[in-house]
Amino acid sequence: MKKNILGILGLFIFIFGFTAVSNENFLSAYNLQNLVKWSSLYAIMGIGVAFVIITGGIDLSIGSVIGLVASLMALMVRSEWNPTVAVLVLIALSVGIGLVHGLLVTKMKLQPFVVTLCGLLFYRGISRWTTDNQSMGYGDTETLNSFFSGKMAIGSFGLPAPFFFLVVVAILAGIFLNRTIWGRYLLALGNNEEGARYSGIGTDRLKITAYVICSFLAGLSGLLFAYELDSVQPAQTGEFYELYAIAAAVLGGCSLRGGQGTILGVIIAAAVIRLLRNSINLLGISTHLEYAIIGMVILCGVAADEIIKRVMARRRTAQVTSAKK
Amino acid sequence: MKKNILGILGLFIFIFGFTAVSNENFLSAYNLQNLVKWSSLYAIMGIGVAFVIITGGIDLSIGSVIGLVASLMALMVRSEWNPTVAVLVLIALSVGIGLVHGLLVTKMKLQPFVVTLCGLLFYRGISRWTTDNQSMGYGDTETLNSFFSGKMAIGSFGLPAPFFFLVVVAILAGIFLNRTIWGRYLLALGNNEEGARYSGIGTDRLKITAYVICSFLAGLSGLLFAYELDSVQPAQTGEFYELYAIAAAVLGGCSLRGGQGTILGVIIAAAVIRLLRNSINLLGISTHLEYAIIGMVILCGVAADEIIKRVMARRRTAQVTSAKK
Amino acid sequence: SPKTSNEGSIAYVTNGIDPFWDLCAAGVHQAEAEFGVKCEIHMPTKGLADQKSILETLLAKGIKGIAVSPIDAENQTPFLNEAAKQTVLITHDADAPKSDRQLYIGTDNYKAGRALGQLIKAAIPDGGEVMIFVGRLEQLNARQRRQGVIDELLDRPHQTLGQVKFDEVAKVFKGDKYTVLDTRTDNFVMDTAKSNAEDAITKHPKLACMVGLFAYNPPRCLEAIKEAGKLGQIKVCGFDEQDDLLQAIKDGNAQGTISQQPWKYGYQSVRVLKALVDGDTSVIPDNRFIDVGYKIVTRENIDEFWAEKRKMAELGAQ
Amino acid sequence: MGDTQTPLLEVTALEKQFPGVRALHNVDLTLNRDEVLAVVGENGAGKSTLMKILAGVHTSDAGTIRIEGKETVIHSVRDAQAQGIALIHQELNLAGNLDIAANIFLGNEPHTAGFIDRGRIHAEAAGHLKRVGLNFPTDTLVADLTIGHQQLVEIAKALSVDARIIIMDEPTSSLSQTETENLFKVVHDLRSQGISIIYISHRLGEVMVLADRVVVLRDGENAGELADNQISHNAMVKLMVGRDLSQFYQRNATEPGSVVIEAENLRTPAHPRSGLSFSVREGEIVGVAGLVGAGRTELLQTLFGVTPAVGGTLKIDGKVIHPRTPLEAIQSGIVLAPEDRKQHGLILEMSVRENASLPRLRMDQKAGAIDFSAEIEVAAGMVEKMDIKTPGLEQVVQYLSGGNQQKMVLGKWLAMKPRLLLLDEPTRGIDVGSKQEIYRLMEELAAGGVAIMFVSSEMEEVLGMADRALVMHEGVITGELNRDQLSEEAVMQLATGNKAAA
Ligand SMILES: Nc1ncnc2c1ncn2[C@@H]1O[C@H](COP(=O)(O)OP(=O)(O)OP(=O)(O)O)[C@@H](O)[C@H]1O
Ligand SMILES: Nc1ncnc2c1ncn2[C@@H]1O[C@H](COP(=O)(O)OP(=O)(O)OP(=O)(O)O)[C@@H](O)[C@H]1O
Ligand SMILES: [Mg+2]
Ligand SMILES: [Mg+2]
Repeated sequence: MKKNILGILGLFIFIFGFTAVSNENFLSAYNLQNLVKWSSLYAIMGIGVAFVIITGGIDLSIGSVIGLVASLMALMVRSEWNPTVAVLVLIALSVGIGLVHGLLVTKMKLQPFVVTLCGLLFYRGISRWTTDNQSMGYGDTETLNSFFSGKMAIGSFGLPAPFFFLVVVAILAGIFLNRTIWGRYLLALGNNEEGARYSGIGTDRLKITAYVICSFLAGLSGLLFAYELDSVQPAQTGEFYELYAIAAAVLGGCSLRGGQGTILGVIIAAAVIRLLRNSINLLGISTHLEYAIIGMVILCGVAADEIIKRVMARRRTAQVTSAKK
Repeated sequence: MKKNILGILGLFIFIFGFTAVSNENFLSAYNLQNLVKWSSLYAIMGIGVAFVIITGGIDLSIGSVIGLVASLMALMVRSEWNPTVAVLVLIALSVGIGLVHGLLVTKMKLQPFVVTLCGLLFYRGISRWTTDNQSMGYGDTETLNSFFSGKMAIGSFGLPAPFFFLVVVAILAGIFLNRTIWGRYLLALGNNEEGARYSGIGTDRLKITAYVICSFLAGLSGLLFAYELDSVQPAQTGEFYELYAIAAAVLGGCSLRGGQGTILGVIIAAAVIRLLRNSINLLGISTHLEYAIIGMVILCGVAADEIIKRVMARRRTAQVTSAKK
Repeated sequence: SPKTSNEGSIAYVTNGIDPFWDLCAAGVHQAEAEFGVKCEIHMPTKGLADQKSILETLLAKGIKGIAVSPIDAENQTPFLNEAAKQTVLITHDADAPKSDRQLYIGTDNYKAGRALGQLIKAAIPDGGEVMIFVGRLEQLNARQRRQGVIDELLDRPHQTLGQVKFDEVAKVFKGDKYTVLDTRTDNFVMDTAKSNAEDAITKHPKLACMVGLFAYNPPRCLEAIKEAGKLGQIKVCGFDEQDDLLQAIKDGNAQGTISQQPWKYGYQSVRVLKALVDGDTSVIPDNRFIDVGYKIVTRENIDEFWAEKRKMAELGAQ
Repeated sequence: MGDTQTPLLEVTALEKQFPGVRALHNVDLTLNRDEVLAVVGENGAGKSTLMKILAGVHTSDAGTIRIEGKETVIHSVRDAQAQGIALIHQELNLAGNLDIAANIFLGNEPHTAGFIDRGRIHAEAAGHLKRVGLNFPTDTLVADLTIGHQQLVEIAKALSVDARIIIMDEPTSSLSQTETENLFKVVHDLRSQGISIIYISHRLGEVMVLADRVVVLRDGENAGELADNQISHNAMVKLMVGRDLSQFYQRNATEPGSVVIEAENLRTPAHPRSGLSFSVREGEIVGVAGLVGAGRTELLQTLFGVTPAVGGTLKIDGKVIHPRTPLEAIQSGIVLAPEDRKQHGLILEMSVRENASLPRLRMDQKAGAIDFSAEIEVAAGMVEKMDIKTPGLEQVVQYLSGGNQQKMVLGKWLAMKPRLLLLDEPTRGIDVGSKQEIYRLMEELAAGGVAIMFVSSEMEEVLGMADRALVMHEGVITGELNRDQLSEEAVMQLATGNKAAA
């Protein structure tokens, strides 16, 4: 398992080193704080979708769920809901969305791609409709603001709130996936669903859990993004994020065929994607080239990973053979 | 196979009837011409991605390929290339893109989702960069204009050029898929790649062909869209189209697990998606709700299809029982 | 038919979905009440293809008048001419001067850009480094605004709208006092908008002023500055009228903004369409251009402006 | 413990219906304490379905299940586990991405509050592995094991559950003699510990050795029962197929013709250091014997171009070839009926017609167009010649019984008129009737001048069908036995790497 991380870690170190050498300001506290903040936000989404990907599914609705949660939060703030209640209601909504996805996938046997593609369209539509597509802010909810987007000073370095969320989410996710029976069941069912079922594992329930985790983390990200940006554009907030989340998960070692994934890998991959952007901006590369570079680097990363795996497999074969002699 | 089409055909007839009754102008020649035109454009993309989906793959880069081809065409027109040469070069480029996707998927064994996601980012970046992200037109290339977006009058009804392209593409695709050995091989490998390989089928070459067909049709769509809209926005043209194309393919009976698909189904599904939009606009429903409605209808369509399939399976069971008595 | 139907006899078509357009919608509603017409509002989701098919549908429906903000005016001209044959057609926000549209309701974005340039000069009278942030540079209004800002800061001569020459993107422009560093685009992705601002602060420690050309850009700049602890140190100037920006102007954290008073687009469009549909051509001025102008909003007039915006926002939400 | 008179398990009037198939009708079954009960029947007789119902994978449509006289409903695998029923499935159901220990305890991990007790899992797994005779570290990934080894892991998994009824659905289908004998020991052990076993196998020889009683199913219904002293090969066959099957192996070797295939120092990627040399002649049937993991499958796959050779030469009819893909191999006249027929042999979701014609399409095409009439002719001819039981040419292959599926795998190659036919475990999981037909076909083909190489883990089959046998051990051909040298002892000696005996 550990091998999966090597490629992406190498990529991270390479870009990090390259940018640090090329631009003196890269290592400034302010820049690193921002890098940590955005990486954390992306990583939380990535971890969510990683669970779904491990079951062999996919979730394209993440960005729209983020937009919906951010939009509704703004509406609620405006209607002077109690902030805590609003947050709880929205978290419950996210969980509900995941539940619906899970039920449609397991009980109705619809394809995850289709279910969540419809979700992508539907939640976006609902965001626009309920808010009349007005951008809104979160003006006066100061406690929530510092909870979701505050900073904790450690020397001159201010650790951003999303980072703490990430730490909690990552630890829980890591424990869940690697130390508990449910995590193991998830890995097993992602590899061989029938086999898992024959072993007495409630595969449907676990799959639903994966979708719930994913939507829950998308909803949480929605709140974090909302308070980070302090504003929501119902038609735009979160658009396209699912692709970044999936890219992070896959680059971080999840196979879309299911059954494989590490939390640490996803986090590093999310950091790589954000780092790339930061680097492009700091190096003053044309803003128009940004997408082209990100696409190219991800592809190279994945290809390098594949090549490393193959070389290792060949070496393993050679070892087995020589061991037998 | 025929059963797969029933659900979507029913949906089409229902929305068509409903809109025709609700709005008197729906059946006007002008409106139907436009409906035919847009449906044809979507269907051509859908047919392309259907080939890839049949192999069990996916292509997320369609929209970006459309944007790239449309952008480069505009650049070439501006630099006064010979229009025919420009078209041929761009078609060759599309084929080349498909070839690269296919090679990466088969020889490098990278996941189609990842390869084409990187393509999505990369080609979009290249479009923006080469054009400096400026909107451009296709001013003086009159022959190409009438070739790609002219109309042929049949009584008061003007059949739009994309429709003729669709007819040719659909007939060729239908023959290829259902009448030639390669179509059969494609279906076989989509169902069981290893099994197909053991039967002496050159699976890699066929898969590459599928990606080539898909990118080729995306490139063709790029030209059709370009001349239909007479303008290109490098950062925007074609954005999101891959999702509509995939939705059309899936709604039209392709399974993302591979091995299944009908050309006719894809065409009808593309028409349903366009029809929905037309209907929403004609009925004057809030544009903010548009996405929500499309998402909901696709989901219902897919769910209804699944239910029909189940009922049929159950009926089959019942028949066997009574036959045995 | 569905409850949400807003079927009307005239239509107001935007170039996309943006809060800006919802403020325009406020003007539409205002005029609807005043002139007793019903106006459909259509916002194409994804670009030109969407806009075209919406226009086609409206024509199919036999709509009596359309006000449209063309996405690519120059190349859409033939199609707009087709439309003008079938209905009363006017343009708003962006013009298609070579088309047969009856008239254009809008502002001169180049001039507005120059006004923004003057705001910047007022913000950093001693000169310094300026950086521009925008959603997309392919939109004509974005390019015009940007050019206006650059020309003003470099004290270049005035250009005429419609013949503006645009400078390339990845280039630094150095004037006597002011340096325009770079223009970063974010494709309407909010986190990119913010991180672009952050990265600019990181990269250019001597940055003196951040300029946001689209509504959501200035607030993102403000947040980045605030988190960098440089509030007041780096000035902010912008376009449009998002609440966060208005608040910052009020608090003295931003210099000011250029508002196009979007509701005026909506209001004027409906007023003119209604008249034209009724056969009253007296609303057409000789130069076929109704300039709704722009408003320079600074600390002086912020309260009055904000009050009006609030009123309009409420109306737009109906 | 309790009343010894009431049977441990009693199933009455069980019914089960699948879409389009009535799998079980009015089936009764009793299992006593300390008993090894064999259940036999042709492919598709309903054996696995019955067992899956007992294990909670399927639910029955009607009928009752009593355990120790108490009526019990089994709705889920968990229910079955709670009743102490463990099933070793016919198909492998392991998670390849997990290690051996994780697989053995999958669904039954010792845990506290959900946290897996890893130490215990690995410690206990090692014990279970030892019992089934598998010498791998418990943290070996299951994906790295051969099918045979995976099957041993499945067996270990069933042992790990504290069960009183263990059902084994064709546990030996991928096992060779040694592993099978090891399993027999395990079964005897279990019975002596008071655990009852239901044992399903198409290898009737095993049934005779192991079973205390035999229940026979036919077409989803009870066809009869044989008590300990009645069990014989013929009696079982008669109940299964409803008639006598005489003369099981009918190899009448004729003088072989010219050399068809000749390998010299051929090196497979799995065992790149050992060169394999052998030849097969026209009309010859050569068996390849060896233990699980000896490299036999690899050898056939290399000949067929699936895993291209890494060295050595291969000649067909004297001409040197280097097959790099199955297509190239087929074009040189080499065809393979693979070991894993569901994964490699057939396109399960396609019809009989489409499967039958798949390799031949290329030959009957007209400018790429499928010749539909030729296709139907080929398929119909094959169904008739191979006597494949199917309701029609459009039947989806998935719904055919295992034996008929295997006949399809063979059949689709016969139309290609191969020079060399490679068969990997040709009768794995196939009932006696179908087995006999497959032997008859091999015989016919050999008589027609085809060279045949077949891999088999079933000793009887090798002894009965081979004109000559190659025996492999850890990737090396340890010896070659002519028909008059062929004996169980000779094969076993070579298969365990003991060259001296040859
Ligand atoms: N899930 C299923 N769906 C539909 N039909 C099924 C299913 N499982 C089994 N069948 C059918 O039920 C019948 C009994 O199958 P079963 O697997 O029980 O036979 P079996 O006796 O175990 O045969 P074999 O010896 O080949 O393993 C067959 O006709 C089979 O095709
Ligand atoms: N996927 C794999 N990964 C690692 N090693 C493998 C793999 N497949 C096979 N091997 C090794 O290759 C060798 C040959 O395996 P092969 O399947 O060819 O044996 P076999 O004699 O055909 O056995 P069986 O009777 O199980 O078919 C074995 O030592 C096995 O451990
Ligand atoms: Mg069975
Ligand atoms: Mg084998």
